[in-house]
Amino acid sequence: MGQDSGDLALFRADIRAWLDENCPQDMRDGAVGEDSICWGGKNWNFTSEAQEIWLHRCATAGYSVPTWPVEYGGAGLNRDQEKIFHEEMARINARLPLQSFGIWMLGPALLQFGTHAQKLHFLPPIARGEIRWCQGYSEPGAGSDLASVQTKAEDKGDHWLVNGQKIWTSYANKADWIFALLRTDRDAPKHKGISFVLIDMRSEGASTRPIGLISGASPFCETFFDNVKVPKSYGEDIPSQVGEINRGWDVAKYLLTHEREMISGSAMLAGSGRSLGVILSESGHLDDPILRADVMRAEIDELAFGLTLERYKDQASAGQGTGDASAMLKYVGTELNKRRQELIMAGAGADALAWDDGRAPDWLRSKANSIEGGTSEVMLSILSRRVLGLPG
Amino acid sequence: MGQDSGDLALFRADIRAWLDENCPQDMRDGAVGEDSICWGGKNWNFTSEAQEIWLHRCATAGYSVPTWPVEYGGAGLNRDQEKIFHEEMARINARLPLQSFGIWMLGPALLQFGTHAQKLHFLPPIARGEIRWCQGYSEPGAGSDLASVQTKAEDKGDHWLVNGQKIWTSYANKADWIFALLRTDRDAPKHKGISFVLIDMRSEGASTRPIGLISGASPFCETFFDNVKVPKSYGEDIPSQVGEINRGWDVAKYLLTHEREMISGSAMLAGSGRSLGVILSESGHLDDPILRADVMRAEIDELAFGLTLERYKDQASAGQGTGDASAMLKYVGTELNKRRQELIMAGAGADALAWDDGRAPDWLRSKANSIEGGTSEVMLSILSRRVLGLPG
Amino acid sequence: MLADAARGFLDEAAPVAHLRAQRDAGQTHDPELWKQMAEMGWAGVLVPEAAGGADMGFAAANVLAEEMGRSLTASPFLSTAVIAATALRQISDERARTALAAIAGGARTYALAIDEGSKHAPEASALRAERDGNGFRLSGEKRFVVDGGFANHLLVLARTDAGLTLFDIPADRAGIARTAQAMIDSRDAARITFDGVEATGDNVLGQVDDAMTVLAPALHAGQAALAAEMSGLAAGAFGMTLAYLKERTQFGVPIGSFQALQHRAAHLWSDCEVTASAILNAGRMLDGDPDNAALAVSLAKARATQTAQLAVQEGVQMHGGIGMTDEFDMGFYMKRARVGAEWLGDYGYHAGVVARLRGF
Amino acid sequence: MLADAARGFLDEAAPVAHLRAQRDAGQTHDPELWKQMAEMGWAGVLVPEAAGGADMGFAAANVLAEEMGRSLTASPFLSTAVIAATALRQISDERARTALAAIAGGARTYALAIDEGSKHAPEASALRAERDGNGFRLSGEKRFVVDGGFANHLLVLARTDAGLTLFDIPADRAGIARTAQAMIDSRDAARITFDGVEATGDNVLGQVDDAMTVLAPALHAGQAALAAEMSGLAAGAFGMTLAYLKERTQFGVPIGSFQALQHRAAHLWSDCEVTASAILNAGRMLDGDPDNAALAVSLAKARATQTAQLAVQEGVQMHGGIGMTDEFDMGFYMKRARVGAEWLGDYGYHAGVVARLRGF
Repeated sequence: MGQDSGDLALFRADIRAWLDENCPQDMRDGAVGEDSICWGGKNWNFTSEAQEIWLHRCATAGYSVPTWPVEYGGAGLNRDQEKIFHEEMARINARLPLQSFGIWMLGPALLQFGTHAQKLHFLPPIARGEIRWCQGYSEPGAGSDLASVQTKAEDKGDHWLVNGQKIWTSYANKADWIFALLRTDRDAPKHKGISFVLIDMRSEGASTRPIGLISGASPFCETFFDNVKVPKSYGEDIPSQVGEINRGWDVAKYLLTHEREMISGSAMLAGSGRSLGVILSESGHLDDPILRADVMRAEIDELAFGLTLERYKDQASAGQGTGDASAMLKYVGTELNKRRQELIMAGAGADALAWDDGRAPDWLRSKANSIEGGTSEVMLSILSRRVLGLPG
Repeated sequence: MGQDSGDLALFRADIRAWLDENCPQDMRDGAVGEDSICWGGKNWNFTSEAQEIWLHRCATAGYSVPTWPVEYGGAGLNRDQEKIFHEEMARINARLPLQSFGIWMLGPALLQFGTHAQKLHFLPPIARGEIRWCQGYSEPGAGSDLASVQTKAEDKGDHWLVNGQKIWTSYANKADWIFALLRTDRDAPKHKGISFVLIDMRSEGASTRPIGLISGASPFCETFFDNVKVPKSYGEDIPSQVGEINRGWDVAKYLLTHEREMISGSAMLAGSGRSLGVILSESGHLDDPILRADVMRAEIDELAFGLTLERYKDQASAGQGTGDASAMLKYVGTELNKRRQELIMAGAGADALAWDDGRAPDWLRSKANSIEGGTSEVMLSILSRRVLGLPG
Repeated sequence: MLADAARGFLDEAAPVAHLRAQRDAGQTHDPELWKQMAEMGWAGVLVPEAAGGADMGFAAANVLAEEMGRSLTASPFLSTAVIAATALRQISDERARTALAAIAGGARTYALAIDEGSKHAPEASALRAERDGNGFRLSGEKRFVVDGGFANHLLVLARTDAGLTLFDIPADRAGIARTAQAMIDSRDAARITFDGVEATGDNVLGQVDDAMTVLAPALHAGQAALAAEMSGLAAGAFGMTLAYLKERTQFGVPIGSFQALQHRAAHLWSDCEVTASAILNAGRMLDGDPDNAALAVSLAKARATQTAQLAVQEGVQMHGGIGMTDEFDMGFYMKRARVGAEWLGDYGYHAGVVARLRGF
Repeated sequence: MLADAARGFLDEAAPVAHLRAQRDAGQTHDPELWKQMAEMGWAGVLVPEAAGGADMGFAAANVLAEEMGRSLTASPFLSTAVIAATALRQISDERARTALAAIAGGARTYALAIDEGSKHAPEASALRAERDGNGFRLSGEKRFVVDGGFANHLLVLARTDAGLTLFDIPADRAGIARTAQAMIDSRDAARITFDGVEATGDNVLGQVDDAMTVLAPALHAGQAALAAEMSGLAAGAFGMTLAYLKERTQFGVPIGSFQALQHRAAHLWSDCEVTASAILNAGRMLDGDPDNAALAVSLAKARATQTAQLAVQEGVQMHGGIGMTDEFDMGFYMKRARVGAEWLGDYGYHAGVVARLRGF
C-alpha cells in the first residue's frame, strides 16, 4: 500500500471520516454472497433498513458509482482516489451499496458513446438504484458467435418493431429495462446491421422465462420480444439506441473488452478471496499429499493472479488500456475459480454432498464462469489472434 | 498369467529348456540400455563373445524374429506362443538377441507387401543380424507432413537416378541398407507418386551426416543422395521397390500404423518400467507433498497405461486390429514417459544436474518421444478424425 | 454380450430421464426398477447358485455397474448386490445363505454403515458395540450411509474390545434412527444414529474383533464396481459431448471441426481408454486372484475418479451454456461424478493405497 | 528504460551464441564479459553508493536478471552482485565496505556455499566450524556451489556451537579443495571440501550462531533474481516459439494457424503474464518492505519455475525435430530451466514456504 502523497492522504482521511459516519453497522459485515447484494430497481425489496439507508447515503454522495462524473450521479474520483475508496471500504468490511448491469455495462457504454442528454436521462437513475437494467446479447443457437444476431427491429418510422428471442439474460425477470443488440439492417454484412437499443421491459409483447441451472438457481432467463414497439426517441437528443444506428457492434465490442476488464472485480474470478489453504485446513484433510499439493498449487496461482488483476487495473488506469490482453484475466481467473471450487468440494468430502450444505451450488455455479461473458476458448482465440498475432 | 492349456504348457516347457541350455549367463543381466543392444550389420562389433553366441543360437532357432515364418528365418510362433516366449525370456532376465529397423519395420512391410522372392532374399539376413537397415522417411522442412516427399527418383530404364536429402534417419551412418520413400512421379497427386525403395548405402553418391542432439547423443543423421543409381531389380521377381511403383504411400501408411502398434515395446513409452515411486523414494525427497503427489499420480497413470498396452496387444493378436486407435498408445505413452523423466530429474535434484550423472541425457532424449514417429499433435488429430469421426 | 443386454434394458427402463423424474418426485429409490433387476439376475450377480443367484463374478458385476454409470441408473446395486453380497458369500452358514437368497430375490436391500467423518476411513470407526450378556449394544453415529434411508438391512462397522466388528442388523431394530438425506446426485445417503441397539452373536458377520477379513473383500468389490460405474459415467458424458461436437454448428461450421476441441476430445477419449483397462484388470483380479486384488482395485478407483471428473468438466464446457441448464442431462453426470469421487475413498485415499502397495 | 538498455547490450555482447561458444570451449566463466558488466554498474547494482556502487535496488536487479534470462547470459551476477552484495550491505564495517567496493569494481566474485545434499536445505548444514583459539576451523563439504569453481571468495554456511554461522572466506585459503563441475546448463557448480580451514572473527559475517539474520535477506534477493531470470527465460523461449509458429509452414499453412497450437500458445502467454506480476511484486516488496518479503519471493520463485518449465517444454514440442537438435538454441533454455528449478529451492520448497506463511 505504501504512503499516500499529500492530496491523497487528505482524501483518505475524508473518506474514512465519511464512512465512519455514514456506513451502518449492519453493512459492515463483509457479506459478498448473492443474498447480500443490493440490485435496486422498481421492484426491489430492501433486505433491511440499513441496506436502504446505505444506498441512499452513498447515492447522495456519488459513492454508488464513485468514478462517474458528478453531473451523472457519481463522485468523479480518479483511479488513485478510487483505490483509496475501495481500500477504506475494505478496511471496515463495508458492503457495496449497489450492484447492477447498469453500473457495470450500460453506464460505461453511455459514457463512451451516449449523447449528453442520454447520459443525463439514464445515468442518475442507475446511480440511485431506481432503474435495474439487464443485458440482451446472446440468442439461442448463437453461443460464442455474438454477432449472429437474429432478433430483428423493423423500421416503422417513429418506432422499431422488435421480434425475436434472447437467452442468458441475467435477471431479466427482475429488470426494469434491457439494453439489447437488434438487427436493424438484414441486408448489411453480419457486423454492420446491428444496433444497441434501450427497451422498457414493461413494453407490451416483452416477456421472460427463467432458465433452471444445474446449481438449482435460475439467474438467467429467456427473453421474448413479440411485436414490441420501441420508440426511436425518448426525448430531445435522447435516441433509443446508443451510438449510431447499425453501428451497435462497435458498442458491443467496446463493452466486451470493458466487461473483461471490469470483470476483475467479479466473484467469478479467483485471486482475491480467502486463502484456499486456510479454508481447507479447517476441514482437516490437508495431510493427504494429493489434496495438499493441489491446494498449495492453487494458492500460489491465486496469489499470483490477484497480483495480476492489480497490475492490469493499474495499467488500465494509467491510460495504457490493456484491451484484448484483458481476455487473459477472464480466462485465467475463471479457470482458477473453477479449480478453487473443485478443491473446496474435495476438501469438504461427504459434508458437501448434501444440497443444504451450501457449497455445491457455488461449485456448480462456477462451471458457468468459463462460459458466460465469452468462453475460455473464445478468450484464447482472442489472445492468440489479437495479442500474439497468430494467423486467423 | 494364469494356467496354460495343454499345448501351451508343453511349449513353455520346451522354451524354458531351450533357454536354460542356450542363453549365456552374461546375456541374463536384463540390460536394456542403448549400450547393451545388439544391432547387427556388416560393421557390427560384438561387445562380448556371449553377445555373438547368443545371436547365433537364437537366429539358428528362429528366435531373433520369433513370429516370422520359418522359411524367412523366424520360428513361426503364434501370439500365445510369442507371449510365453517373452515371459520365459523375462523370467531369466535374458537380453533380446537382436534389435533392428529390419525387424521392426522392413520385415513387416515385406511380409505384407513383398513378393515371395523378395522375402527370401531380404528377410533371412535381417533375422541373422547380417544386414542392418535404416529408415528414410522424413525430409528437411516436411516435419509431420510425411507425404511431401521431395527426394526424387528418375526413371532411367533399368535403374532409378536418386537425388535429394532425408533427415532424422536413425543410425544411417551405421546401416548397410536403407528403405526410403522416393518421389517417382512428380506429376501425380501428392500421395500417388511415391515409391518405397530399397537402397544399398554403399552406393556411390549416398552419404550421411550425424545430427547432434540436446542430450549430447547423435542417433539421427541427415542422409544425402547425389545421383545415386538404384537398380530396378535385385534378381528375378525381386524388384527394388516394395509394393507397386507409385503406391509406396500404401506401404508407408501400413508401417506408420504398424509402428505405433509395435511401439508398445519401445523404451519411449512409460508403463512397463520400474516403479517410479520406488526410484524416487531412494532419493529421499518423497516427503515433499508436491513431489509425492506428482509421483503418486504418475505411478497410477503408468500402471494403468501398462495394462492398456497389454490390452491392445491382446486385441491386435486376437485379430481385432487396433488400427488408428493405436495412435493413442503413442500419444499417452510418450507423454507419460516425458513426465516420468521430469520426475526422475526433480527427485534427484542437484545430483542430476551434472552431465556425468547420466540421468540428464535420458531426460532430454525423452523430449523427442512425442515428436519422432509422429508428433503428439498428429496422433491427436488421427484420433479425433479417424477414431472419433470429428469433421476434418 | 452382457453389456449390450444391460444397455438395452437400461436405455429403456432407466435412462437419465428416469433419474430426473425420480428427483423431481422427491424420491431416491424405485422399488419397481430394483424388482426388474432382480428378475434379470442382477441382484444376484454375486450370489452363489446354491442360494439362488447367478454367480457371474466380479467382472460381470463391473460390466453391469459400468452400464448403470452410462445411463446414471440409481439402484441399490452397489450397496446390496455387490458389497453386501460379497461380504455374505464369505460366510458359510444358513443365516448367510438366507440373506443371500433374499438379496438375489430382490426382497432385501442393504446399506453399508461404515464412515463417520467426511472422508472414507473405516479404520477410524468410533461407533461402539459394548458387550451385553451374550450380545452387544451399539451406540454411535454413521454418516454418508448410501441407500441408508431405504435399505432394510444395515452392515454396521463397530468398535469392540480388541478391534472392529461387522454387524448385519435389520434397519428397523429398536434404537436405530435414520435421517434420510438426498445428495446432489439425487440419491440417498442417511445419517444413522444407534442408541443402545441390541445385537446378538447371530448379527456378527465373521469373527468378533476381526471385521476386515470379511469387510475388505466387500469394500474391494464395491470400490471396483463404483470405479466401473464412474468409467461408464465418463463414457456416457463423453458420448453426449462427442455427439454435440458433431451436430452443433457455430461460426458456420460444426464445433467439432475446431482443432483445439478435437485435440481435447481425443485426449479425453485416450484417458477413457486407459481407465477402461484398469477397470477390466480389477474385475479380472477380483475373480482370479482376490487376495492380491487391492492394488488393481485402488488403481481402478483412482483412475476412474479422475477420468470421470475430466469427462464431466469437458462435457459442460464444450456444451457451453446449455451444459449449465438443468434441462440438459450433463449436470446429472457432473453431480454423480462428484459423489462417486468421494464414496468408498477419494483419489487421494486410493493413491495412498497404490503407493503403499508399490512400496513407497 | 533499464530493460531496453540491458537487452541491447546482452543481444550484442552475450546472446545464446556466446554461451554456446563458451560451452564448446569448455569454459564456464567469461571474465571479460563480467568486466563489461561491472563497468556498466551491474556488478554494483546493489552496492551502496558510498562503496562505489549504483545502489539501484532489488527491482532493478530483477530487471537485469530477467534480461539475462532472456538471452541465457551466464555470469556471476546472481552469486556476486545479488546474493553476496545483499549479505554484505547489511554489515556496516570497513571490511564489508571494502568487499562491496571490490564487488562493484568487478574484481571480486563470490559463490554461495550452503547446500550439502541434493536439495536446497540451508538449515540442514552439517559442515562444522570448530572453535580454535580466537578463530575457527572449518571441516566438511559443500555441493552445488554455483560459480564455486572460479569465484575468488566463498560465503560458507557452517554449524557452530549454538547454531549456524556465515563465513566470508577467500577461495584460495589453505585446506579448501574445489572440484569444478560443468552442469547441464554449461555453467559451473563446484564440490568444495574444507579440511580444517582457518577462519578468524573477521571472516564471520554478522553474528556467530546467527547466520540467518544476514543470510535470509541474501537468499531472498537471490531467489527473487533467479525467479526473474526464469521469467525472462520463459519469455525468451516463448518469443522464439511464437516466431516459429508464424514462419514455419506445414501442410501448406503456417503452423501458428492451427487452433490447438494457438490455444496452447495463448495459455502459455497467459501463464507468463501471471508470473511477471509475481516477479514485479517480489522486487517491490524487497525494496519497500524487506522484512515481509518472504511470501512474495517464494511466490515468485515457485511461479517462475513452473512457467519456465512449461515454456521450454512447449518450446521444444512446437519446434518439432529441430527443437531437439543441439544446433538450435531451445535446448539451452531447457537445460537452464532445469538448473534454475533446483537452485535456491525447488517448486516444492517454495510452495511449502507459501503454505506456512499463509497459515496452513
